[in-house]
Amino acid sequence: MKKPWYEWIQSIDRRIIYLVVFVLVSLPFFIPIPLPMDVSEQVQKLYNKVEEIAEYNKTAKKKKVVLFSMEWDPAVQAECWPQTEAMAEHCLTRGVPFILFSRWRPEGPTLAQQIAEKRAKEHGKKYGEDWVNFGYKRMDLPAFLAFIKDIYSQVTKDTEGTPIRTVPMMKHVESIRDVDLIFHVTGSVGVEQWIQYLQPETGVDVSIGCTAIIGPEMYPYLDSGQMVGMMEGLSGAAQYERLVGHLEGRGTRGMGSQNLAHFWIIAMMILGNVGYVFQRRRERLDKQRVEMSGE
Amino acid sequence: MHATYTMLILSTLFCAPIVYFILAARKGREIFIRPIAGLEAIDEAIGRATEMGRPVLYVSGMTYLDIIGLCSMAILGQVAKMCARYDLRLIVPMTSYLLYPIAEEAVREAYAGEGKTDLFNSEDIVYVPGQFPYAAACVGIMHREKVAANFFFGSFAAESLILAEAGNQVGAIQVAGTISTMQLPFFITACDYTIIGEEYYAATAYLTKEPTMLGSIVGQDIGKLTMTALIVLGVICSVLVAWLSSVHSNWMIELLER
Amino acid sequence: MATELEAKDALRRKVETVVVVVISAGALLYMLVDMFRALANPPEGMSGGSALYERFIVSVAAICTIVIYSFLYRENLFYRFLQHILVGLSIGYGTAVIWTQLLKPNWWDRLVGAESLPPNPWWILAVFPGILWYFQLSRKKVWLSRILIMFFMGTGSGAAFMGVFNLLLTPEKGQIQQSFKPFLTRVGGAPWFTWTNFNNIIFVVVLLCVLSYFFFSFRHEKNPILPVSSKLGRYFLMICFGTIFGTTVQGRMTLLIDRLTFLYTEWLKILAS
Amino acid sequence: MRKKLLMILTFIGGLYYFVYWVMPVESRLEDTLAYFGKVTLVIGGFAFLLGVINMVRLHGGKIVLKRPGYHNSVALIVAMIAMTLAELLRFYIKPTPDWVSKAYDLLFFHMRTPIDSTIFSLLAFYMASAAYRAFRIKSLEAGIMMAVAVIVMLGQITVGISLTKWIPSEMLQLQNIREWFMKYWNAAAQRGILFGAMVGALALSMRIWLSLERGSFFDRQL
Repeated sequence: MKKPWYEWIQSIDRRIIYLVVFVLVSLPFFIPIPLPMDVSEQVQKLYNKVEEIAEYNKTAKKKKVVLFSMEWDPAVQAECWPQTEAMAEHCLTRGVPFILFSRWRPEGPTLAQQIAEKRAKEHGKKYGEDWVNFGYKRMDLPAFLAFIKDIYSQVTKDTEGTPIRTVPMMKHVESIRDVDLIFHVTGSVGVEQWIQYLQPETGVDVSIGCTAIIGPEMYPYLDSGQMVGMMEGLSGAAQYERLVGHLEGRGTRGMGSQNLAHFWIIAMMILGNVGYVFQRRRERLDKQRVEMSGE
Repeated sequence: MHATYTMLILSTLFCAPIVYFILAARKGREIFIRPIAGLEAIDEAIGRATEMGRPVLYVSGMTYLDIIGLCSMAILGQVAKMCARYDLRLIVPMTSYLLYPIAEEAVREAYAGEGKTDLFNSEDIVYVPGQFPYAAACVGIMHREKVAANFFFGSFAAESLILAEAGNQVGAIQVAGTISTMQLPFFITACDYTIIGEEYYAATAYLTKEPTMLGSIVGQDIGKLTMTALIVLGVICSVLVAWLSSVHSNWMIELLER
Repeated sequence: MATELEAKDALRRKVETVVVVVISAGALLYMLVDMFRALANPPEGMSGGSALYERFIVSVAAICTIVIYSFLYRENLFYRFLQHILVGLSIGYGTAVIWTQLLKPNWWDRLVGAESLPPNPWWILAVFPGILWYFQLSRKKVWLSRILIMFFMGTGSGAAFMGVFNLLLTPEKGQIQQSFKPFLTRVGGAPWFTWTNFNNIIFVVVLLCVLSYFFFSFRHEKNPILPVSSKLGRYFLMICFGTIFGTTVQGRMTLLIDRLTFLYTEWLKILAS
Repeated sequence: MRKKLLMILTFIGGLYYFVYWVMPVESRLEDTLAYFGKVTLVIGGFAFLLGVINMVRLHGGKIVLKRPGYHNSVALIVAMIAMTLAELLRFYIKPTPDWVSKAYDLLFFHMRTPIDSTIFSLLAFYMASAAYRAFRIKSLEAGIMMAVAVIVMLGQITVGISLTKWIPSEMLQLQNIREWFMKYWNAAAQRGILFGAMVGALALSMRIWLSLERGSFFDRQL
């Protein structure tokens, strides 16, 4: 028996769907799609905050520092890499020293180091003077609280084994209060602990670069001002790249492909549901007919 | 930051009811918890599985040994009891090596409690480490065993999507409960009923009738009620600030920040 | 009937084998050509050997990527192999890094003394509590590992008071104070209703309804507000989940875009990197 | 006896931070915090071999017994040793020899990283097939959710944004509607969840700190 159309459109093989996804995501690599992009409020705020630090650093002897809390691993590098890159680019070009550090993800600082090295090479910046890598310190809450109290009690050497006090950049940092912004990049959570334990005591601003998935969860903090800004997913990174003028970054390049992929998902949702609705209606009619004939 | 006086008063307001109700519940005080819609769906799903005579799958996701995991194991115990009562086979894939023995014991005890020790097969508690292998194993079981009901209780990560889709494909009744907010959308669209966020703990308390949990839920409710009252008062104050020219600042904020 | 199915199966297997052979031959051929090209004209400032090695490791990464994608067709041997390699690499890395970046500088150097630090034998004492972790592996003495677990849980719960109240009540930025959204604005000495106030009303109503959905111990029958507000609360939660759903689509697609970017730019060099 | 010991330890651990929180800023505890942190950092770090031991136990057994698929276990162990060695050699031999950094480059940046991110990227495909096969609008709830989801999706892609660029009122353009849902509806609901979770966290810490918790894990084997 021939299948009715609503069953047919519900039974497309999943491999065909996969293939279409692959093709649709690939197409914009070769056929560029125009990208009119507005910079969202959260990204703009984050950018302004870093600019503010840069302005201060121009004249100050003891510079303000940004701490990159690199809680991401290769699984989410697609989003976190461009975010870190955009921020590192901004900090390096505008003379804002930064620290790489992680509590949960051993790979985070290693990948971030690679990013920083690449960007630094282009701008003639040097490790030790413009940034430092604390590396991975597996900290439970007690250790973290001590870290807030006294950085040097928890971090004695950088990843290269250089005693941390002899790294030139660290002359700007006596305590965590000299860090002016936390930039937490993550694919899961953990940013709350900065807000809970660091911010009330020291007034250090917290910001986040997160995968799009956890973006919505951050809005209560953005609303309350506990978080100054956010880069949300690839689009956040692309917007930041636009602000920094780093248009060859991974963020901007990827946005074209998002379009077709999104439309495909919406189309699939509609197709599946149309089939479902008609099938249900037919089933209901059949049932009624059976009941009628039964009488 | 160190505690202010307001914080100390509020912490007493939040914590005292919790401790009081836990102790009261242990002494045998009756405690009411509103019926949770998703739990009726569990009975329904077990009923359906009994009709079809096919196994039930209990998935605990990326749950580790913490409170969420222990709650999941408590719910597993209850589900296993129901399965044992209706002579159903229950399959439980686990991903944490610390929870695995706890799960095995919970199911074994449940079957023994119903006098169906012979129905229990320790090979149905499967240990699969790693997120994607775990998801693949669950999908494999769903297709191979043609499960009639899926239960998802625990904390979930990206694998929720794969699990919910596969369950939908085999036409199983699915009930989910998780506090992982990010995964809830996928369960809501693909499952027959979903227990949302904090409801997960309430569901555990409702099922197990464990006095500590029950008392804690009541105590927490009082805490939430306090919070609601604070917010309502604060909003009223802020309206007054805009309305009356004689009021210059929000009293509630001043009170809270003292 | 059975033979027909078997024949179909055999045909499918043949087609699959051919496809696999063609793809892997293509990839290998490309890899070799690419490596030789790099060897013949290495980029400036690089020896031929390093250039060849560089192209070789890029090809390894690309082949890993393609092999993993073969999982979309069917679970297979190669996929499982790489999965095991991944677990090995990440555990190996995690372990080594704790030594080199945490225990070596913070414990070993303090114990035996390093550059400017005098040796401090007291640090050897840290081993004894540290060793308790390993009783997790024993079935009988597992309770010893609980000493550490419960101790850390205890410190966590003691610190939770600080965490919760700091989050809720930080001066000016606390979650509770920031929920006191004004429903009216004072404009030029008189109360006025603006668009922001409208949004504030939405905010507070949604917040309270959602909060009321999580009340579990009040009876709904005797209460005039709770049944309505908790029902609304569930619908408002759905709106919230809708936004999560939307952003998740973007997040997942980004993961794929990243891998394709790698294949097209760094491996195949179809696009400029 | 053992149970009492655990209870006391848990209580003392919690008490320290509770008192630290309650005491005013100038307390003596302030100075002890850093010492305490130094020691706990090291003690926490000592768990580092657990993962390795577990893997060796699990896969070593498979290799010895030549279970099916044991070659995978061999690969796992070899990869683990290679990665550990690469990191240790890179750290200890200064300046790092060329072959070490090359091996490290291969293992970390060209195997560890691409395999992990590719496995995770499979989700992009699953998303599409799940959208087609599983996401059914079965109820009003699911309907509301899907409607919001579509608006959010259109509001975050460039083509979607240009669809409504012609509308003169900026408020009605898709990206701003998305932002409106995010900033008010979503933020408020998330805050509701957060408040519930915070009270829950307090309750949980009270239960653990005062050892009120009951259940199989806390009662068993002690």
